[in-house]
Amino acid sequence: MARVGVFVCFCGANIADFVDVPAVVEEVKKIREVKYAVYYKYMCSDPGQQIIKDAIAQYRLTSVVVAACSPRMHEKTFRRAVSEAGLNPYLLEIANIREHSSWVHQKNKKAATEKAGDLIRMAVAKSIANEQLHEISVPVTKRALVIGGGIAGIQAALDIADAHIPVVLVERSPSIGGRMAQLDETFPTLDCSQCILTPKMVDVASHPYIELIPYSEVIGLEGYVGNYKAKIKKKASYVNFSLCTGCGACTQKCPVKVPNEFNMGIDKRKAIYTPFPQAVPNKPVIDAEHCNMLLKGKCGICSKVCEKGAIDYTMKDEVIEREIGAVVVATGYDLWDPKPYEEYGVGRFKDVITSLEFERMVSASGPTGGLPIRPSDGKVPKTVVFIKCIGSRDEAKGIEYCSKICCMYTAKHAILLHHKVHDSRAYVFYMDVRAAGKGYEEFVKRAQVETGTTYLRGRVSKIYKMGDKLMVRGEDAQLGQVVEIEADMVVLATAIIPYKTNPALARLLGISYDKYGYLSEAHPKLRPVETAKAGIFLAGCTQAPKDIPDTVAQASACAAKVCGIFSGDALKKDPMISVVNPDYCSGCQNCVQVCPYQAITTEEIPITRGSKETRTVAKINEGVCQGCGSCAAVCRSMAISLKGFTDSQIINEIVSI
Amino acid sequence: METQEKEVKGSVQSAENPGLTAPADWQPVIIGILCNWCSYAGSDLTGTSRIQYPPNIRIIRVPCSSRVDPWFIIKSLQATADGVLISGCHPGDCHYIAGNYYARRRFLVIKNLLNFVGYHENRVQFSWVSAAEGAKFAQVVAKVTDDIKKLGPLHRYKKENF
Amino acid sequence: MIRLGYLEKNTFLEAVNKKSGANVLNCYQCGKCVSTCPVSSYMDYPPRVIMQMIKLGMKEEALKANSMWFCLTCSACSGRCPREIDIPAVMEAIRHIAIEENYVNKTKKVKEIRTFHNIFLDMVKRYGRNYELRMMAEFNIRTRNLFKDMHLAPKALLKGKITIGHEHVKRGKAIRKMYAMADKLEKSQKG
Amino acid sequence: MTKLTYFPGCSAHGTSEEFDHTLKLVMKTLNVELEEIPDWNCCGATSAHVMTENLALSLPLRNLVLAEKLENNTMGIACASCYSRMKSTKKYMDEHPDKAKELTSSVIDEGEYTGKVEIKSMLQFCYEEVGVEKIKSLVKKSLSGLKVACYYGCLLTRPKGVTQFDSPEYPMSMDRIMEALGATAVDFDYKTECCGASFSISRTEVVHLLTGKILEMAKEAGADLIVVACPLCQSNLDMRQPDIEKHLGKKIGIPVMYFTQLMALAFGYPEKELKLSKHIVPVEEALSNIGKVVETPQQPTKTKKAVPSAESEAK
Ligand SMILES: Cc1cc2nc3c(=O)[nH]c(=O)nc-3n(C[C@H](O)[C@H](O)[C@H](O)COP(=O)(O)OP(=O)(O)OC[C@H]3O[C@@H](n4cnc5c(N)ncnc54)[C@H](O)[C@@H]3O)c2cc1C
Ligand SMILES: Cc1cc2nc3c(=O)[nH]c(=O)nc-3n(C[C@H](O)[C@H](O)[C@H](O)COP(=O)(O)OP(=O)(O)OC[C@H]3O[C@@H](n4cnc5c(N)ncnc54)[C@H](O)[C@@H]3O)c2cc1C
Ligand code: SF4
Ligand code: SF4
Ligand code: SF4
Ligand code: SF4
Ligand code: SF4
Ligand code: SF4
Ligand code: SF4
Ligand code: SF4
Repeated sequence: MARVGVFVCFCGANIADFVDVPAVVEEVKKIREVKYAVYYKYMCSDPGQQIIKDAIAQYRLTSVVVAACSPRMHEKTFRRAVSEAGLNPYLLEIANIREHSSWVHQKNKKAATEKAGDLIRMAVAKSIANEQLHEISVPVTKRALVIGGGIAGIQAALDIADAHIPVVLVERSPSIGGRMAQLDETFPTLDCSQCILTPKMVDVASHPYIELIPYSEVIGLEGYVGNYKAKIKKKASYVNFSLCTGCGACTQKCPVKVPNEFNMGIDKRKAIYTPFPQAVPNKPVIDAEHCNMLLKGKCGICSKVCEKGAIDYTMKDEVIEREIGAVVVATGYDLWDPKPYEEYGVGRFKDVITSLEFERMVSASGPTGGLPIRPSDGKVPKTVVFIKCIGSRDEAKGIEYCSKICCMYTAKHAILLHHKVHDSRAYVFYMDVRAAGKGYEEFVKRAQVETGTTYLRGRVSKIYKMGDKLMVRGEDAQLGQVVEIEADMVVLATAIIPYKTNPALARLLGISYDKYGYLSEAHPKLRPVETAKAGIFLAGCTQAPKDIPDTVAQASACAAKVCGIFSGDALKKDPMISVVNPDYCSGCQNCVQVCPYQAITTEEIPITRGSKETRTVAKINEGVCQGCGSCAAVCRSMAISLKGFTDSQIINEIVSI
Repeated sequence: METQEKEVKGSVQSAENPGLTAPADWQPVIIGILCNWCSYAGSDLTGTSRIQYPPNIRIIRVPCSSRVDPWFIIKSLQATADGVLISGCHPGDCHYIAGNYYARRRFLVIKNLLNFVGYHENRVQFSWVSAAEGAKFAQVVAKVTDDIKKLGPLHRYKKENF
Repeated sequence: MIRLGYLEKNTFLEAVNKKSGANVLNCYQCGKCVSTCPVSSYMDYPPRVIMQMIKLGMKEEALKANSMWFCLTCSACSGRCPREIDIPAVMEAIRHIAIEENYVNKTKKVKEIRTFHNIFLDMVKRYGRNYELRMMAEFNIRTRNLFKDMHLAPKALLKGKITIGHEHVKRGKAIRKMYAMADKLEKSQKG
Repeated sequence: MTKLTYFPGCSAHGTSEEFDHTLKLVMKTLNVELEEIPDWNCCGATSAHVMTENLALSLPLRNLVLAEKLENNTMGIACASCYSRMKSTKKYMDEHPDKAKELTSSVIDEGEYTGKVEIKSMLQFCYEEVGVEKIKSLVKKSLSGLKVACYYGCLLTRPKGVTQFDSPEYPMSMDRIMEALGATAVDFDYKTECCGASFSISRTEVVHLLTGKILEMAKEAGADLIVVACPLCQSNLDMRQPDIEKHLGKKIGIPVMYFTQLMALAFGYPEKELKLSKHIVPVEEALSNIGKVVETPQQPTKTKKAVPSAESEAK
């Protein structure tokens, strides 16, 4: 038989003025299981807590009810007190007679008193069904996996590794660096992208706590927070990296030329190539789709010229596994293909290019030596029209959202054009100038004032050719007139989109993604770097378009979260989670479907003890369950109980009124 | 609830069951099942803001509105309650991602069930109250209490069981 | 200056949306339609501005404009509108509302456009088909500009571009009945 | 022999007799029999939809109903304007069967509408049903040496949701057919700009402006002649050209032919069958280019020489 102690608080006058506390205590004493009931002026004070502790010992209480303020206020305090007296802290219940009674029924002491009595009765009834619970401790593997080696992945990896936690960095392409490696100078400060990025890339390669696995992809992830196992496919590079010195003899001699994706196809690379001079690792790979040897079995030149014998045409893809405790996804972004803008002659007019192509041209290390050049005739353009929101904010041809960074990089491009071609003239067609960031509006102003770039409000409707000029027609909505600009070159600020591979990656990681393919955060404001799955975090443009400062901030936030998980040897978890009683489970899997955290899987158990035949039952992973109780509510077999909020606890409360 | 001998001055007629009446000073019992993160916190705020509301509601805390098993509602009506209020986070704000959507969907089914057994659908109500909506919580309680008062005492099908 | 204030219900917007099947509120004033439209320079207000007027409930101003009479229904603008607004349908809607509610623009140019359309429809009513030379002549008579385009006629006639006689629909009665019935239907729909 | 329901439109027997005639020649070679809709009426193009709703739908609908009485599944339409009216009416009726019922029962007295007949423009028919390969195989006299600018106008490909044919911005079907005949189709950015056809009579100044620009651009593109697939386009570009020249104060002199005229020529019909005398701007000179060698415009070599290559840098 339960032995309950009830401790009713005055809260000075806060409760006592509006609830007849002594009367309540007398009333409560009538409950069969209540072996002791008392009131005190300030229950949370040290003497108040002492009263509880003493009573537990004296009356051999099996559970405790404190009738005071909201559990959100002092539940922790009283749990501590109870456990100091040797009672399991989860045998405590709180009756909220302040926020829910004395403060809200101040004009009706009788009703408030009666209600307080009911609330205590309910808490007593619940406490009788309380069970001893123990904090769950989940062991963790202190190693993080970072997927994607753009600036987001690089920053997250370095921050985590600097905390002396091992990191596995998996990058799909032959080198880390991502899009930032393709950029020239960067807004809003115009520092050179390569100059600030390259040292970080080198740090990654040389960091004792980072294992860099380039040219690879994650193909599987099992487990839960603290205890994941990742499968990683290393694509065959046909170059033995441990032998290769990166001398580059092979890339020079290879006869096969392929459009160079790093330079947006402006120039060519070889079939064996390092994507760019500062690549990390600085070792070549063979592009199997274009190598003559691999395609037709003829050539083998690279192997002949390689003094180290590093070339291995027989190399195969390889799958490796790593045990890890947390994941940072940083797979970045792709650029929207502007082909649907037929009215701009995309694809037909060589001198209508995209912003990233322009970026590569003005980049000092780029294919044109840092000068913008008309692809059609190699001439340096004098009049350049920049058109913003290409594919962005265009439901008809592209996507609805704003790509966030193109206003800024277009201002940058106008400035860079001016720097590279002094007598040039830039026009920018815009609908809005979105420059919300530190120093951003000032930067746009610099483009408008210092470089004399003309901003025209309107969307361009057509580009056509007159001789070797491009005629750009649009409305200047401020003038209310149609204008036509005779341009040498047109630069389209194409939308940022997630990689097409993102949804497949999300499914394999068990996280969600939005209708565009961006990976979804757990809460847009308060949990922006977490996913709904514990232990998986998001950094950079894989979550939404953003610039470098935001990307880096998010990456560092991910690192802090990862370090938080790894701060102890085990993860401590609230024990108020759900458990399945397999005896009752019918295997309907209703629970599996409603669990927002995918905490429920199924397992096969013998039909009866020792039997060979099996049946399917639900199984809740205590490392993953967050204790929402959705599953308990849908289980028709009543096989699931949510500890701390079991059916019998709640029903007890209901029927005790 | 205390059962006291009351002097019968007038009477309240049940809207569902016109044959049934109750004493004029009859007070309904309402059970409120609130999610911990939004509505319970909101009801706390009502308290800290000292906003007054009718004293008929008895609050039960659950982690999420999705924890609310339809059985709890039926049990409440069978036992003592004349009405039930379930309140959770606003759509999109659920602490557990989407629990309140499940709850909402389940709630629609319960309404149909209530109609089927002949209870007025206002006996069981659902609301969204955030942690910041102390005043709204008071309004919701006042409205629910008012609605239930209009409906009169609940005719319990299985009263003999209790 | 235009004074704006509390607008309880923008019935004009609602009527245009309903008639056109478009949602004018979608327009974000990018102006792509304006520079696309081959005749925007002839319009009192180009399409973008018409959209804004509808949004603001400026019924009279919009209905009295010549814009919708100049719209050629070429669909170039709607093919490019980033918010997928069927602009010619909006133009058609306000044209019909202007006719119904007697707001039609009174300038000579619009009158001539309407005269042409009326002649065209009359011609079809009479013969079931249209006939350019006759249409041209009639237009010139009705607009009191007898010699407009007449310099083209001899050459065109000579080259056989235009013929003197023309064909009729055999069951002309059927066509005339159609006109009457369509007209009746139009009226019943309004009433 | 394939059969095709044919809607010639009001111009076929007037301004565009040469279109009608050569179309029939071409169809003969392609082994297609044209079956004209009996007692068809004007589709109301350019005017009906401007003024009235129900009439605008009823005029084309009567033709659709009559067309269903023939056994063919497809109807070919010569004029772009008629094509647009008929096809958009069909789309509307297919989406609003109630309206179709209302009109066929109360306004038009020709029977039910079921929507079973497909509508294609004659250009679309040649491109989609016949195909470029077949056309190529039938060429007897190559048109090589002839540079043409294909002008589609607005209504053959727009709005996309109605026509479901080719690109609304830069269509290539006619260009491909011309190439199959051996001609060179030049890049022409004004392919789908509106010529203002519906203002041909009432607002001639608009037509002068719009058409003038189209003619200039075709000239600019280096074309010997403009090819069209619509009688309204043809008469606007051809008949009004002298006026436009006066208006612009310069000579353009670019002839305007139907694609069917050129197909007929390439299929081996003698020039007199093309009814060239009907053209206001003479075509003979342009046609005399057939057989001459065309210099293809120099493809400017890539940026190579101008810039240091990335390879040298990669070292
Ligand atoms: C033209 C242009 C100019 C810009 N200029 C500026 C500027 O001046 N200033 C500024 O602040 N920002 C600028 N930006 C924005 C900047 O590029 C981004 O903010 C930044 O690069 C985002 O970094 P990221 O790491 O999120 O993505 P990314 O750089 O795209 O890196 C993602 C990495 O993940 C890899 N990856 C993708 N999928 C997988 C997978 N499934 N498995 C393994 N690896 C994968 C990719 O190969 C890539 O290396 C510009 C952008 C553009 C387009
Ligand atoms: C009208 C308005 C509406 C908004 N709406 C939204 C919205 O809908 N969504 C959204 O995402 N954001 C919104 N925001 C922005 C949002 O308020 C901020 O992003 C957010 O509050 C910033 O939080 P913070 O902690 O940086 O700053 P603060 O909230 O300002 O907190 C700073 C704290 O530091 C204390 N403090 C200051 N100096 C000292 C000192 N020297 N020593 C000790 N303490 C100090 C201050 O007292 C204060 O408590 C809105 C802002 C405004 C003005
Ligand atoms: S326990 Fe709560 S109610 Fe009691 S004195 Fe402390 S704060 Fe006040
Ligand atoms: S030649 Fe050999 S060592 Fe040199 S870069 Fe190529 S593979 Fe490496
Ligand atoms: S074997 Fe392949 S990669 Fe090597 S040189 Fe030949 S083509 Fe190039
Ligand atoms: S950031 Fe600027 S350019 Fe880019 S989509 Fe948004 S508004 Fe358009
Ligand atoms: S809902 Fe209940 S019965 Fe069904 S699988 Fe889950 S635990 Fe088993
Ligand atoms: S309590 Fe919630 S999180 Fe835990 S298993 Fe059940 S549904 Fe999933
Ligand atoms: S193109 Fe569309 S969105 Fe832009 S101004 Fe015109 S109607 Fe509005
Ligand atoms: S449909 Fe009308 S408004 Fe649109 S571009 Fe053509 S003429 Fe202009």
